[in-house]
Amino acid sequence: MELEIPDTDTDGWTVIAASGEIDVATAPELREQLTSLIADDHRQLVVDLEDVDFIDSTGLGVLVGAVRRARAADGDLRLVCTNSRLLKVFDVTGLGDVFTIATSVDDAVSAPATER
Amino acid sequence: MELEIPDTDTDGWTVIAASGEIDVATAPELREQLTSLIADDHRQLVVDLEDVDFIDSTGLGVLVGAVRRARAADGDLRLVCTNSRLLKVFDVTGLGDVFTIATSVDDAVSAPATER
Amino acid sequence: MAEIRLEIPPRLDYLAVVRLVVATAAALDPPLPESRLDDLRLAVTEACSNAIKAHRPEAVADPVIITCALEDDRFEVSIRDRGPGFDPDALRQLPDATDPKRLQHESGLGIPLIKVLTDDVTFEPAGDGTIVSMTLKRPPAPPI
Amino acid sequence: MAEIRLEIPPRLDYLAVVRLVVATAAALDPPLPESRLDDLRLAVTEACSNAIKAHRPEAVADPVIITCALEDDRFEVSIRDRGPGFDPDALRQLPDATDPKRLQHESGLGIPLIKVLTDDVTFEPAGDGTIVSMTLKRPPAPPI
Ligand SMILES: Nc1ncnc2c1ncn2[C@@H]1O[C@H](COP(=O)(O)OP(=O)(O)O)[C@@H](O)[C@H]1O
Ligand SMILES: Nc1ncnc2c1ncn2[C@@H]1O[C@H](COP(=O)(O)OP(=O)(O)O)[C@@H](O)[C@H]1O
Repeated sequence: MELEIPDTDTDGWTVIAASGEIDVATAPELREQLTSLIADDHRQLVVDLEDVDFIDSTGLGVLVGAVRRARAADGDLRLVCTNSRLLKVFDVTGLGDVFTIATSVDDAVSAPATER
Repeated sequence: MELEIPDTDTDGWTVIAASGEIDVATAPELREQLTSLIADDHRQLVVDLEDVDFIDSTGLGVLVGAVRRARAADGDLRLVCTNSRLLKVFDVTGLGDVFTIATSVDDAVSAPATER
Repeated sequence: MAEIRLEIPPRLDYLAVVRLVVATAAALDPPLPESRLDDLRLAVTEACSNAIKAHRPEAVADPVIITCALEDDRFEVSIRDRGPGFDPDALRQLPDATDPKRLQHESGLGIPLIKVLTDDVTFEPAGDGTIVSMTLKRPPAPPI
Repeated sequence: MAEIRLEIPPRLDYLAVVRLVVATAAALDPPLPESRLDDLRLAVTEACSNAIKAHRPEAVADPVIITCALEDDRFEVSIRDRGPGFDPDALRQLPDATDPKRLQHESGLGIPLIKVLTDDVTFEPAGDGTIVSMTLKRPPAPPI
Protein backbone atom coordinates (compact mmCIF):
# COMPACT_ATOMS: atom_id res chain seq x y z
CA MET A 1 0.00 0.00 0.00
CA GLU A 2 1.12 3.56 -0.78
CA LEU A 3 -0.42 6.78 0.52
CA GLU A 4 -0.25 10.15 -1.14
CA ILE A 5 -1.47 13.35 0.46
CA PRO A 6 -1.34 16.53 -1.64
CA ASP A 7 -0.09 19.65 0.14
CA THR A 8 -3.17 21.64 -0.70
CA ASP A 9 -6.75 20.89 0.25
CA THR A 10 -9.61 20.69 -2.25
CA ASP A 11 -12.34 23.12 -1.16
CA GLY A 12 -11.45 22.54 2.48
CA TRP A 13 -11.24 18.76 2.10
CA THR A 14 -7.97 16.88 2.60
CA VAL A 15 -7.55 14.11 0.04
CA ILE A 16 -5.64 10.93 0.88
CA ALA A 17 -4.98 8.83 -2.21
CA ALA A 18 -4.24 5.21 -1.34
CA SER A 19 -2.97 2.59 -3.78
CA GLY A 20 -2.17 -1.12 -3.73
CA GLU A 21 -3.46 -3.56 -1.11
CA ILE A 22 -4.89 -2.42 2.21
CA ASP A 23 -4.74 -5.42 4.50
CA VAL A 24 -4.00 -6.17 8.14
CA ALA A 25 -0.29 -5.80 7.41
CA THR A 26 -0.54 -2.37 5.76
CA ALA A 27 -3.69 -0.83 7.30
CA PRO A 28 -1.89 0.44 10.45
CA GLU A 29 -0.09 3.04 8.32
CA LEU A 30 -3.42 4.31 6.99
CA ARG A 31 -4.84 4.40 10.52
CA GLU A 32 -1.90 6.47 11.72
CA GLN A 33 -2.21 8.96 8.87
CA LEU A 34 -5.94 9.43 9.31
CA THR A 35 -5.70 9.71 13.08
CA SER A 36 -3.01 12.34 12.94
CA LEU A 37 -4.79 14.32 10.21
CA ILE A 38 -7.95 14.46 12.33
CA ALA A 39 -5.91 15.35 15.41
CA ASP A 40 -4.39 18.20 13.36
CA ASP A 41 -7.89 19.53 12.73
CA HIS A 42 -8.31 18.16 9.20
CA ARG A 43 -11.85 17.07 9.86
CA GLN A 44 -13.01 16.91 6.25
CA LEU A 45 -11.30 13.96 4.63
CA VAL A 46 -11.61 12.20 1.30
CA VAL A 47 -9.97 8.80 0.98
CA ASP A 48 -9.44 8.09 -2.70
CA LEU A 49 -9.56 4.31 -3.24
CA GLU A 50 -9.38 4.42 -7.06
CA ASP A 51 -5.94 2.78 -7.15
CA VAL A 52 -6.65 0.29 -4.38
CA ASP A 53 -7.24 -3.24 -5.61
CA PHE A 54 -7.76 -5.01 -2.32
CA ILE A 55 -9.15 -4.11 1.10
CA ASP A 56 -9.74 -6.46 4.02
CA SER A 57 -11.74 -6.12 7.24
CA THR A 58 -8.87 -4.40 9.03
CA GLY A 59 -8.74 -1.75 6.30
CA LEU A 60 -12.52 -1.31 6.58
CA GLY A 61 -12.20 -1.01 10.36
CA VAL A 62 -9.65 1.77 9.94
CA LEU A 63 -12.10 3.71 7.75
CA VAL A 64 -14.93 3.14 10.26
CA GLY A 65 -12.80 4.43 13.15
CA ALA A 66 -11.74 7.48 11.15
CA VAL A 67 -15.24 8.41 9.99
CA ARG A 68 -16.42 8.19 13.59
CA ARG A 69 -13.70 10.54 14.78
CA ALA A 70 -14.21 12.92 11.86
CA ARG A 71 -17.96 13.14 12.45
CA ALA A 72 -17.48 13.53 16.19
CA ALA A 73 -15.46 16.65 15.27
CA ASP A 74 -18.27 17.85 12.97
CA GLY A 75 -16.40 16.74 9.90
CA ASP A 76 -16.78 13.72 7.63
CA LEU A 77 -14.75 11.09 5.82
CA ARG A 78 -15.91 10.36 2.29
CA LEU A 79 -14.68 7.76 -0.15
CA VAL A 80 -13.92 7.76 -3.86
CA CYS A 81 -14.42 4.32 -5.34
CA THR A 82 -15.69 2.93 -8.64
CA ASN A 83 -13.94 -0.47 -8.50
CA SER A 84 -16.69 -3.10 -8.45
CA ARG A 85 -14.45 -5.42 -6.47
CA LEU A 86 -14.26 -2.96 -3.58
CA LEU A 87 -17.83 -1.75 -3.93
CA LYS A 88 -18.99 -5.31 -3.41
CA VAL A 89 -17.14 -5.43 -0.09
CA PHE A 90 -18.77 -2.18 1.08
CA ASP A 91 -22.08 -3.59 -0.08
CA VAL A 92 -21.96 -6.98 1.66
CA THR A 93 -20.73 -5.47 4.92
CA GLY A 94 -23.43 -2.78 4.93
CA LEU A 95 -20.68 -0.14 5.11
CA GLY A 96 -21.90 1.29 1.81
CA ASP A 97 -24.67 2.82 3.95
CA VAL A 98 -22.23 4.30 6.44
CA PHE A 99 -20.01 6.18 3.98
CA THR A 100 -20.65 8.67 1.23
CA ILE A 101 -19.06 6.90 -1.72
CA ALA A 102 -18.48 9.10 -4.77
CA THR A 103 -17.12 8.42 -8.24
CA SER A 104 -14.54 11.25 -8.15
CA VAL A 105 -12.84 13.55 -5.68
CA ASP A 106 -14.88 16.48 -7.04
CA ASP A 107 -18.12 14.62 -6.50
CA ALA A 108 -16.99 13.59 -3.03
CA VAL A 109 -16.32 17.16 -1.86
CA SER A 110 -19.49 18.53 -3.42
CA ALA A 111 -21.79 15.79 -2.12
CA PRO A 112 -24.55 17.12 0.15
CA ALA A 113 -23.91 16.73 3.87
CA THR A 114 -26.00 13.76 4.96
CA GLU A 115 -28.04 13.61 8.11
CA ARG A 116 -26.63 10.81 10.28
CA MET B 1 1.17 -18.02 -23.38
CA GLU B 2 -0.71 -16.66 -26.39
CA LEU B 3 0.36 -16.84 -30.03
CA GLU B 4 -0.71 -14.49 -32.78
CA ILE B 5 0.09 -15.03 -36.44
CA PRO B 6 -1.00 -12.32 -38.88
CA ASP B 7 -2.56 -13.53 -42.14
CA THR B 8 -0.08 -11.66 -44.29
CA ASP B 9 3.67 -12.05 -44.34
CA THR B 10 6.10 -9.13 -43.94
CA ASP B 11 8.43 -9.07 -46.95
CA GLY B 12 8.26 -12.84 -47.24
CA TRP B 13 8.72 -13.40 -43.49
CA THR B 14 6.02 -14.97 -41.34
CA VAL B 15 5.76 -13.25 -37.96
CA ILE B 16 4.68 -15.18 -34.87
CA ALA B 17 3.96 -12.87 -31.95
CA ALA B 18 4.08 -14.67 -28.62
CA SER B 19 2.99 -13.22 -25.30
CA GLY B 20 2.95 -14.28 -21.66
CA GLU B 21 5.06 -17.09 -20.23
CA ILE B 22 6.75 -19.71 -22.40
CA ASP B 23 7.54 -22.62 -20.14
CA VAL B 24 7.52 -26.40 -20.28
CA ALA B 25 3.74 -26.36 -19.89
CA THR B 26 3.06 -23.94 -22.75
CA ALA B 27 6.05 -24.42 -25.09
CA PRO B 28 4.56 -27.47 -26.87
CA GLU B 29 1.97 -25.20 -28.51
CA LEU B 30 4.75 -22.98 -29.85
CA ARG B 31 6.65 -26.04 -31.09
CA GLU B 32 3.58 -27.29 -32.95
CA GLN B 33 2.96 -23.93 -34.61
CA LEU B 34 6.55 -23.49 -35.73
CA THR B 35 6.85 -27.07 -36.95
CA SER B 36 3.69 -26.86 -39.03
CA LEU B 37 4.62 -23.44 -40.46
CA ILE B 38 7.98 -24.79 -41.63
CA ALA B 39 6.31 -27.93 -42.98
CA ASP B 40 3.96 -25.62 -44.94
CA ASP B 41 7.00 -24.00 -46.54
CA HIS B 42 7.11 -20.89 -44.35
CA ARG B 43 10.86 -21.08 -44.04
CA GLN B 44 11.45 -17.45 -43.10
CA LEU B 45 10.13 -16.92 -39.61
CA VAL B 46 10.27 -14.10 -37.10
CA VAL B 47 9.29 -14.92 -33.52
CA ASP B 48 8.34 -11.69 -31.78
CA LEU B 49 9.11 -12.03 -28.07
CA GLU B 50 8.32 -8.41 -27.13
CA ASP B 51 5.30 -9.38 -25.04
CA VAL B 52 6.90 -12.45 -23.50
CA ASP B 53 7.97 -11.99 -19.91
CA PHE B 54 9.35 -15.44 -19.17
CA ILE B 55 11.03 -18.20 -21.14
CA ASP B 56 12.50 -21.42 -19.76
CA SER B 57 14.88 -24.02 -21.22
CA THR B 58 12.04 -25.88 -22.91
CA GLY B 59 10.99 -22.70 -24.70
CA LEU B 60 14.58 -22.09 -25.75
CA GLY B 61 14.80 -25.69 -26.99
CA VAL B 62 11.73 -25.14 -29.16
CA LEU B 63 13.38 -22.12 -30.79
CA VAL B 64 16.61 -24.09 -31.33
CA GLY B 65 14.75 -26.95 -33.02
CA ALA B 66 12.82 -24.55 -35.23
CA VAL B 67 15.85 -22.52 -36.32
CA ARG B 68 17.59 -25.79 -37.25
CA ARG B 69 14.69 -26.92 -39.41
CA ALA B 70 14.26 -23.46 -40.97
CA ARG B 71 17.95 -23.23 -41.88
CA ALA B 72 17.99 -26.81 -43.20
CA ALA B 73 15.28 -25.60 -45.61
CA ASP B 74 17.42 -22.57 -46.56
CA GLY B 75 15.35 -20.26 -44.41
CA ASP B 76 15.94 -18.74 -41.00
CA LEU B 77 14.22 -18.04 -37.71
CA ARG B 78 14.93 -14.62 -36.25
CA LEU B 79 13.87 -13.14 -32.94
CA VAL B 80 12.56 -9.76 -31.85
CA CYS B 81 13.49 -9.06 -28.25
CA THR B 82 14.49 -5.99 -26.24
CA ASN B 83 13.48 -7.28 -22.77
CA SER B 84 16.68 -7.40 -20.70
CA ARG B 85 15.25 -10.26 -18.67
CA LEU B 86 15.03 -12.47 -21.76
CA LEU B 87 18.20 -11.15 -23.37
CA LYS B 88 20.10 -12.26 -20.28
CA VAL B 89 18.84 -15.81 -20.76
CA PHE B 90 19.97 -15.83 -24.41
CA ASP B 91 23.26 -14.42 -23.26
CA VAL B 92 24.08 -16.88 -20.47
CA THR B 93 23.09 -19.88 -22.58
CA GLY B 94 25.18 -18.72 -25.56
CA LEU B 95 22.03 -18.83 -27.71
CA GLY B 96 22.44 -15.11 -28.39
CA ASP B 97 25.17 -16.23 -30.82
CA VAL B 98 22.88 -18.74 -32.53
CA PHE B 99 20.00 -16.40 -33.34
CA THR B 100 19.70 -13.06 -35.08
CA ILE B 101 18.04 -10.98 -32.36
CA ALA B 102 16.57 -7.69 -33.57
CA THR B 103 14.85 -4.81 -31.81
CA SER B 104 11.82 -4.73 -34.11
CA VAL B 105 10.09 -6.90 -36.70
CA ASP B 106 11.27 -4.51 -39.43
CA ASP B 107 14.86 -4.82 -38.29
CA ALA B 108 14.51 -8.58 -38.07
CA VAL B 109 13.32 -9.00 -41.67
CA SER B 110 15.88 -6.55 -43.05
CA ALA B 111 18.86 -7.97 -41.13
CA PRO B 112 21.61 -9.27 -43.42
CA ALA B 113 21.66 -13.03 -43.95
CA THR B 114 24.43 -14.30 -41.71
CA GLU B 115 26.94 -16.95 -42.69
CA ARG B 116 26.45 -19.94 -40.39
CA MET C 1 -8.29 -34.35 -7.27
CA ALA C 2 -5.18 -32.24 -6.83
CA GLU C 3 -3.97 -30.72 -3.59
CA ILE C 4 -1.67 -27.79 -2.91
CA ARG C 5 -0.30 -27.27 0.56
CA LEU C 6 1.41 -24.12 1.79
CA GLU C 7 3.04 -23.57 5.16
CA ILE C 8 3.93 -20.08 6.29
CA PRO C 9 5.36 -18.55 9.44
CA PRO C 10 2.62 -16.96 11.57
CA ARG C 11 3.47 -13.44 10.34
CA LEU C 12 1.06 -10.97 8.79
CA ASP C 13 3.47 -9.94 6.04
CA TYR C 14 3.02 -13.42 4.54
CA LEU C 15 -0.66 -12.84 3.79
CA ALA C 16 0.10 -11.47 0.33
CA VAL C 17 1.85 -14.77 -0.51
CA VAL C 18 -1.16 -16.75 0.66
CA ARG C 19 -3.57 -14.65 -1.43
CA LEU C 20 -1.42 -15.17 -4.49
CA VAL C 21 -1.07 -18.91 -4.07
CA VAL C 22 -4.70 -19.58 -3.35
CA ALA C 23 -5.98 -17.36 -6.17
CA THR C 24 -3.49 -18.83 -8.63
CA ALA C 25 -4.48 -22.36 -7.65
CA ALA C 26 -8.16 -21.51 -8.03
CA ALA C 27 -7.52 -20.01 -11.47
CA LEU C 28 -6.18 -23.33 -12.74
CA ASP C 29 -8.41 -25.33 -15.00
CA PRO C 30 -11.40 -25.29 -14.53
CA PRO C 31 -10.97 -21.74 -13.23
CA LEU C 32 -13.22 -20.00 -10.74
CA PRO C 33 -14.77 -16.90 -12.34
CA GLU C 34 -12.87 -13.64 -11.67
CA SER C 35 -15.44 -12.31 -9.19
CA ARG C 36 -15.28 -15.52 -7.17
CA LEU C 37 -11.49 -15.24 -7.12
CA ASP C 38 -11.99 -11.87 -5.43
CA ASP C 39 -14.30 -13.47 -2.88
CA LEU C 40 -11.72 -16.19 -2.28
CA ARG C 41 -8.81 -13.75 -1.87
CA LEU C 42 -10.70 -11.82 0.78
CA ALA C 43 -12.12 -14.83 2.63
CA VAL C 44 -8.69 -16.46 2.76
CA THR C 45 -7.08 -13.23 3.96
CA GLU C 46 -9.60 -12.98 6.80
CA ALA C 47 -9.26 -16.61 7.89
CA CYS C 48 -5.49 -16.52 7.61
CA SER C 49 -5.07 -13.28 9.48
CA ASN C 50 -7.20 -14.69 12.31
CA ALA C 51 -5.01 -17.81 12.28
CA ILE C 52 -1.81 -15.77 12.43
CA LYS C 53 -3.15 -13.57 15.22
CA ALA C 54 -4.25 -16.69 17.12
CA HIS C 55 -0.64 -17.89 17.17
CA ARG C 56 0.51 -14.73 18.85
CA PRO C 57 -0.54 -14.95 22.47
CA GLU C 58 1.37 -18.18 22.90
CA ALA C 59 4.14 -17.04 20.56
CA VAL C 60 3.77 -20.29 18.72
CA ALA C 61 6.46 -20.67 16.07
CA ASP C 62 4.62 -23.49 14.29
CA PRO C 63 3.54 -22.70 10.73
CA VAL C 64 0.03 -21.84 9.62
CA ILE C 65 -0.93 -24.52 7.09
CA ILE C 66 -3.05 -23.72 4.07
CA THR C 67 -4.39 -26.62 2.01
CA CYS C 68 -6.21 -26.21 -1.30
CA ALA C 69 -8.18 -29.09 -2.75
CA LEU C 70 -9.00 -28.65 -6.42
CA GLU C 71 -12.11 -30.63 -7.18
CA ASP C 72 -13.94 -30.55 -10.50
CA ASP C 73 -17.05 -29.02 -9.01
CA ARG C 74 -15.56 -26.95 -6.17
CA PHE C 75 -12.49 -25.35 -4.70
CA GLU C 76 -11.80 -26.03 -1.04
CA VAL C 77 -9.27 -24.25 1.12
CA SER C 78 -8.56 -24.98 4.75
CA ILE C 79 -6.45 -23.01 7.18
CA ARG C 80 -5.01 -24.68 10.21
CA ASP C 81 -3.56 -22.79 13.14
CA ARG C 82 -2.10 -23.73 16.51
CA GLY C 83 -3.91 -21.04 18.43
CA PRO C 84 -6.08 -21.31 21.55
CA GLY C 85 -9.29 -22.04 19.61
CA PHE C 86 -12.60 -20.16 19.88
CA ASP C 87 -16.33 -20.58 19.65
CA PRO C 88 -17.59 -19.00 16.41
CA ASP C 89 -21.20 -19.15 17.63
CA ALA C 90 -20.39 -17.03 20.68
CA LEU C 91 -19.20 -14.01 18.68
CA ARG C 92 -21.13 -10.77 19.24
CA GLN C 93 -23.18 -9.54 16.31
CA LEU C 94 -22.31 -6.18 14.83
CA PRO C 95 -25.01 -3.48 15.00
CA ASP C 96 -26.84 -2.74 11.76
CA ALA C 97 -25.16 -0.28 9.39
CA THR C 98 -27.99 2.25 9.99
CA ASP C 99 -27.48 2.09 13.76
CA PRO C 100 -25.18 4.94 14.93
CA LYS C 101 -23.56 2.44 17.32
CA ARG C 102 -22.17 0.61 14.27
CA LEU C 103 -19.32 3.13 14.15
CA GLN C 104 -18.11 2.01 17.59
CA HIS C 105 -16.94 -1.27 16.05
CA GLU C 106 -13.70 -1.25 14.12
CA SER C 107 -13.27 -5.02 14.21
CA GLY C 108 -15.38 -8.15 14.04
CA LEU C 109 -16.03 -8.09 10.29
CA GLY C 110 -13.76 -11.02 9.36
CA ILE C 111 -15.97 -14.00 10.07
CA PRO C 112 -19.17 -12.33 8.79
CA LEU C 113 -17.28 -11.61 5.56
CA ILE C 114 -16.06 -15.20 5.26
CA LYS C 115 -19.65 -16.38 5.66
CA VAL C 116 -21.06 -14.21 2.88
CA LEU C 117 -18.14 -14.68 0.47
CA THR C 118 -17.95 -18.48 0.53
CA ASP C 119 -20.51 -21.14 -0.32
CA ASP C 120 -19.70 -23.03 2.85
CA VAL C 121 -17.47 -22.59 5.88
CA THR C 122 -16.81 -24.77 8.91
CA PHE C 123 -14.78 -24.05 12.04
CA GLU C 124 -13.37 -27.19 13.62
CA PRO C 125 -11.36 -27.35 16.81
CA ALA C 126 -8.27 -29.40 15.97
CA GLY C 127 -6.82 -30.50 19.29
CA ASP C 128 -4.19 -27.81 19.53
CA GLY C 129 -5.78 -25.23 17.24
CA THR C 130 -8.49 -24.55 14.70
CA ILE C 131 -9.17 -25.64 11.13
CA VAL C 132 -11.28 -23.23 9.08
CA SER C 133 -12.49 -24.90 5.88
CA MET C 134 -14.07 -22.86 3.11
CA THR C 135 -15.72 -24.06 -0.10
CA LEU C 136 -16.40 -22.15 -3.30
CA LYS C 137 -18.41 -24.02 -5.92
CA ARG C 138 -17.25 -23.96 -9.50
CA PRO C 139 -19.90 -23.06 -12.04
CA PRO C 140 -21.18 -26.16 -13.87
CA ALA C 141 -19.40 -26.81 -17.17
CA PRO C 142 -21.47 -25.56 -20.11
CA PRO C 143 -23.44 -28.36 -21.80
CA ILE C 144 -21.71 -29.81 -24.88
CA MET D 1 14.80 -17.47 10.00
CA ALA D 2 11.43 -17.99 8.35
CA GLU D 3 10.43 -20.94 6.22
CA ILE D 4 7.74 -21.34 3.57
CA ARG D 5 6.83 -24.80 2.36
CA LEU D 6 4.76 -25.58 -0.71
CA GLU D 7 3.58 -28.98 -1.88
CA ILE D 8 2.21 -29.40 -5.38
CA PRO D 9 0.97 -32.31 -7.46
CA PRO D 10 3.63 -33.46 -9.94
CA ARG D 11 1.99 -31.63 -12.84
CA LEU D 12 3.63 -29.11 -15.14
CA ASP D 13 0.69 -26.71 -15.05
CA TYR D 14 1.56 -26.00 -11.41
CA LEU D 15 4.91 -24.46 -12.29
CA ALA D 16 3.38 -20.99 -12.59
CA VAL D 17 2.19 -21.28 -8.96
CA VAL D 18 5.66 -22.28 -7.83
CA ARG D 19 7.28 -19.35 -9.61
CA LEU D 20 4.84 -16.96 -7.99
CA VAL D 21 5.27 -18.29 -4.50
CA VAL D 22 9.03 -18.43 -4.57
CA ALA D 23 9.43 -14.99 -6.14
CA THR D 24 6.91 -13.46 -3.73
CA ALA D 25 8.69 -15.03 -0.76
CA ALA D 26 12.05 -13.76 -2.01
CA ALA D 27 10.63 -10.26 -2.45
CA LEU D 28 9.76 -10.08 1.25
CA ASP D 29 11.98 -7.98 3.43
CA PRO D 30 14.92 -7.82 2.83
CA PRO D 31 14.03 -8.31 -0.84
CA LEU D 32 16.26 -9.82 -3.48
CA PRO D 33 16.92 -7.28 -6.23
CA GLU D 34 14.57 -7.55 -9.24
CA SER D 35 17.17 -9.10 -11.54
CA ARG D 36 17.93 -11.81 -9.00
CA LEU D 37 14.20 -12.52 -8.71
CA ASP D 38 14.29 -13.24 -12.45
CA ASP D 39 17.23 -15.60 -11.94
CA LEU D 40 15.35 -17.30 -9.14
CA ARG D 41 12.12 -17.69 -11.12
CA LEU D 42 13.98 -19.40 -13.95
CA ALA D 43 16.22 -21.58 -11.78
CA VAL D 44 13.22 -22.76 -9.75
CA THR D 45 11.23 -23.47 -12.90
CA GLU D 46 14.05 -25.61 -14.27
CA ALA D 47 14.57 -27.57 -11.04
CA CYS D 48 10.87 -28.03 -10.50
CA SER D 49 10.13 -29.14 -14.03
CA ASN D 50 12.90 -31.74 -13.72
CA ALA D 51 11.37 -32.86 -10.43
CA ILE D 52 7.90 -33.16 -11.93
CA LYS D 53 9.21 -35.04 -14.97
CA ALA D 54 11.15 -37.38 -12.66
CA HIS D 55 7.85 -38.45 -11.06
CA ARG D 56 6.44 -39.42 -14.41
CA PRO D 57 8.07 -42.68 -15.51
CA GLU D 58 6.83 -44.38 -12.39
CA ALA D 59 3.66 -42.30 -12.24
CA VAL D 60 4.43 -41.24 -8.69
CA ALA D 61 1.51 -39.22 -7.31
CA ASP D 62 3.40 -37.94 -4.27
CA PRO D 63 3.77 -34.18 -4.14
CA VAL D 64 6.84 -32.26 -5.15
CA ILE D 65 7.90 -30.28 -2.08
CA ILE D 66 9.36 -26.79 -2.36
CA THR D 67 10.90 -25.25 0.75
CA CYS D 68 12.08 -21.64 0.97
CA ALA D 69 14.33 -20.55 3.81
CA LEU D 70 14.48 -16.80 4.25
CA GLU D 71 17.78 -15.94 5.88
CA ASP D 72 19.03 -12.40 6.39
CA ASP D 73 21.99 -12.86 4.10
CA ARG D 74 20.59 -15.37 1.59
CA PHE D 75 17.49 -16.99 0.13
CA GLU D 76 17.50 -20.77 -0.08
CA VAL D 77 15.05 -22.90 -1.97
CA SER D 78 15.05 -26.66 -2.15
CA ILE D 79 12.97 -28.93 -4.35
CA ARG D 80 12.37 -32.49 -3.33
CA ASP D 81 11.05 -35.14 -5.68
CA ARG D 82 10.32 -38.87 -5.44
CA GLY D 83 11.85 -39.70 -8.80
CA PRO D 84 14.49 -42.28 -9.70
CA GLY D 85 17.43 -39.96 -8.96
CA PHE D 86 20.32 -39.15 -11.30
CA ASP D 87 24.00 -38.30 -11.39
CA PRO D 88 24.41 -34.60 -12.22
CA ASP D 89 28.13 -35.10 -12.93
CA ALA D 90 27.40 -37.65 -15.64
CA LEU D 91 25.36 -35.27 -17.82
CA ARG D 92 26.73 -34.66 -21.31
CA GLN D 93 28.02 -31.17 -22.04
CA LEU D 94 26.29 -29.17 -24.74
CA PRO D 95 28.41 -28.15 -27.77
CA ASP D 96 29.54 -24.55 -27.87
CA ALA D 97 27.06 -22.04 -29.38
CA THR D 98 29.41 -21.45 -32.34
CA ASP D 99 29.54 -25.19 -33.12
CA PRO D 100 26.93 -26.09 -35.80
CA LYS D 101 26.23 -29.27 -33.80
CA ARG D 102 24.74 -27.07 -31.05
CA LEU D 103 21.47 -26.94 -32.99
CA GLN D 104 21.06 -30.71 -32.65
CA HIS D 105 20.31 -30.24 -28.95
CA GLU D 106 16.87 -29.05 -27.98
CA SER D 107 17.21 -30.09 -24.34
CA GLY D 108 19.84 -30.25 -21.63
CA LEU D 109 19.88 -26.53 -20.79
CA GLY D 110 18.12 -26.79 -17.42
CA ILE D 111 20.93 -27.73 -15.09
CA PRO D 112 23.51 -25.49 -16.82
CA LEU D 113 21.04 -22.60 -16.37
CA ILE D 114 20.51 -23.41 -12.69
CA LYS D 115 24.29 -23.37 -12.21
CA VAL D 116 24.80 -19.93 -13.74
CA LEU D 117 21.69 -18.33 -12.24
CA THR D 118 22.25 -19.29 -8.60
CA ASP D 119 25.12 -18.61 -6.22
CA ASP D 120 25.19 -22.23 -5.14
CA VAL D 121 23.39 -25.45 -6.02
CA THR D 122 23.63 -28.97 -4.64
CA PHE D 123 22.00 -32.20 -5.85
CA GLU D 124 21.47 -34.71 -3.06
CA PRO D 125 20.05 -38.19 -3.46
CA ALA D 126 17.31 -38.47 -0.83
CA GLY D 127 16.60 -42.17 -0.42
CA ASP D 128 13.59 -42.26 -2.68
CA GLY D 129 14.28 -39.18 -4.79
CA THR D 130 16.40 -36.07 -5.15
CA ILE D 131 16.74 -32.79 -3.28
CA VAL D 132 18.00 -29.87 -5.35
CA SER D 133 19.02 -26.96 -3.10
CA MET D 134 19.74 -23.53 -4.52
CA THR D 135 21.07 -20.44 -2.78
CA LEU D 136 20.87 -16.81 -3.86
CA LYS D 137 22.79 -14.36 -1.69
CA ARG D 138 21.12 -11.17 -0.63
CA PRO D 139 23.13 -8.02 -1.21
CA PRO D 140 24.66 -6.75 2.05
CA ALA D 141 22.54 -4.10 3.79
CA PRO D 142 23.83 -0.59 3.08
CA PRO D 143 25.94 0.80 5.94
CA ILE D 144 24.01 3.06 8.32
N1 LIG E 1 -8.51 -19.10 14.15
C1 LIG E 1 -8.90 -18.48 15.28
N2 LIG E 1 -8.38 -18.87 16.47
C2 LIG E 1 -8.77 -18.26 17.61
N3 LIG E 1 -9.66 -17.25 17.66
C3 LIG E 1 -10.21 -16.82 16.51
C4 LIG E 1 -9.87 -17.41 15.26
N4 LIG E 1 -10.59 -16.79 14.29
C5 LIG E 1 -11.33 -15.86 14.91
N5 LIG E 1 -11.12 -15.87 16.26
C6 LIG E 1 -11.78 -15.02 17.27
O1 LIG E 1 -12.96 -14.49 16.71
C7 LIG E 1 -12.97 -13.06 16.79
C8 LIG E 1 -13.72 -12.46 15.61
O2 LIG E 1 -13.00 -12.67 14.41
P1 LIG E 1 -13.33 -11.78 13.14
O3 LIG E 1 -14.78 -11.86 12.85
O4 LIG E 1 -12.42 -12.21 12.06
O5 LIG E 1 -13.02 -10.30 13.57
P2 LIG E 1 -11.67 -9.63 14.11
O6 LIG E 1 -10.55 -10.50 13.66
O7 LIG E 1 -11.68 -8.29 13.46
O8 LIG E 1 -11.82 -9.57 15.60
C9 LIG E 1 -11.50 -12.68 16.83
O9 LIG E 1 -11.32 -11.44 17.46
C10 LIG E 1 -10.91 -13.83 17.64
O10 LIG E 1 -11.07 -13.61 19.00
N1 LIG F 1 15.28 -34.25 -10.18
C1 LIG F 1 15.71 -35.11 -11.13
N2 LIG F 1 15.49 -36.45 -11.01
C2 LIG F 1 15.91 -37.32 -11.96
N3 LIG F 1 16.61 -36.96 -13.07
C3 LIG F 1 16.88 -35.64 -13.24
C4 LIG F 1 16.45 -34.66 -12.31
N4 LIG F 1 16.89 -33.45 -12.75
C5 LIG F 1 17.53 -33.68 -13.91
N5 LIG F 1 17.54 -34.99 -14.22
C6 LIG F 1 18.16 -35.62 -15.40
O1 LIG F 1 19.12 -34.74 -15.91
C7 LIG F 1 18.86 -34.48 -17.29
C8 LIG F 1 19.30 -33.09 -17.68
O2 LIG F 1 18.46 -32.13 -17.06
P1 LIG F 1 18.41 -30.64 -17.61
O3 LIG F 1 19.79 -30.09 -17.68
O4 LIG F 1 17.43 -29.88 -16.78
O5 LIG F 1 17.89 -30.76 -19.09
P2 LIG F 1 16.54 -31.39 -19.68
O6 LIG F 1 15.53 -31.40 -18.55
O7 LIG F 1 16.18 -30.48 -20.78
O8 LIG F 1 16.91 -32.77 -20.15
C9 LIG F 1 17.37 -34.72 -17.46
O9 LIG F 1 17.04 -35.07 -18.77
C10 LIG F 1 17.14 -35.87 -16.49
O10 LIG F 1 17.47 -37.10 -17.09
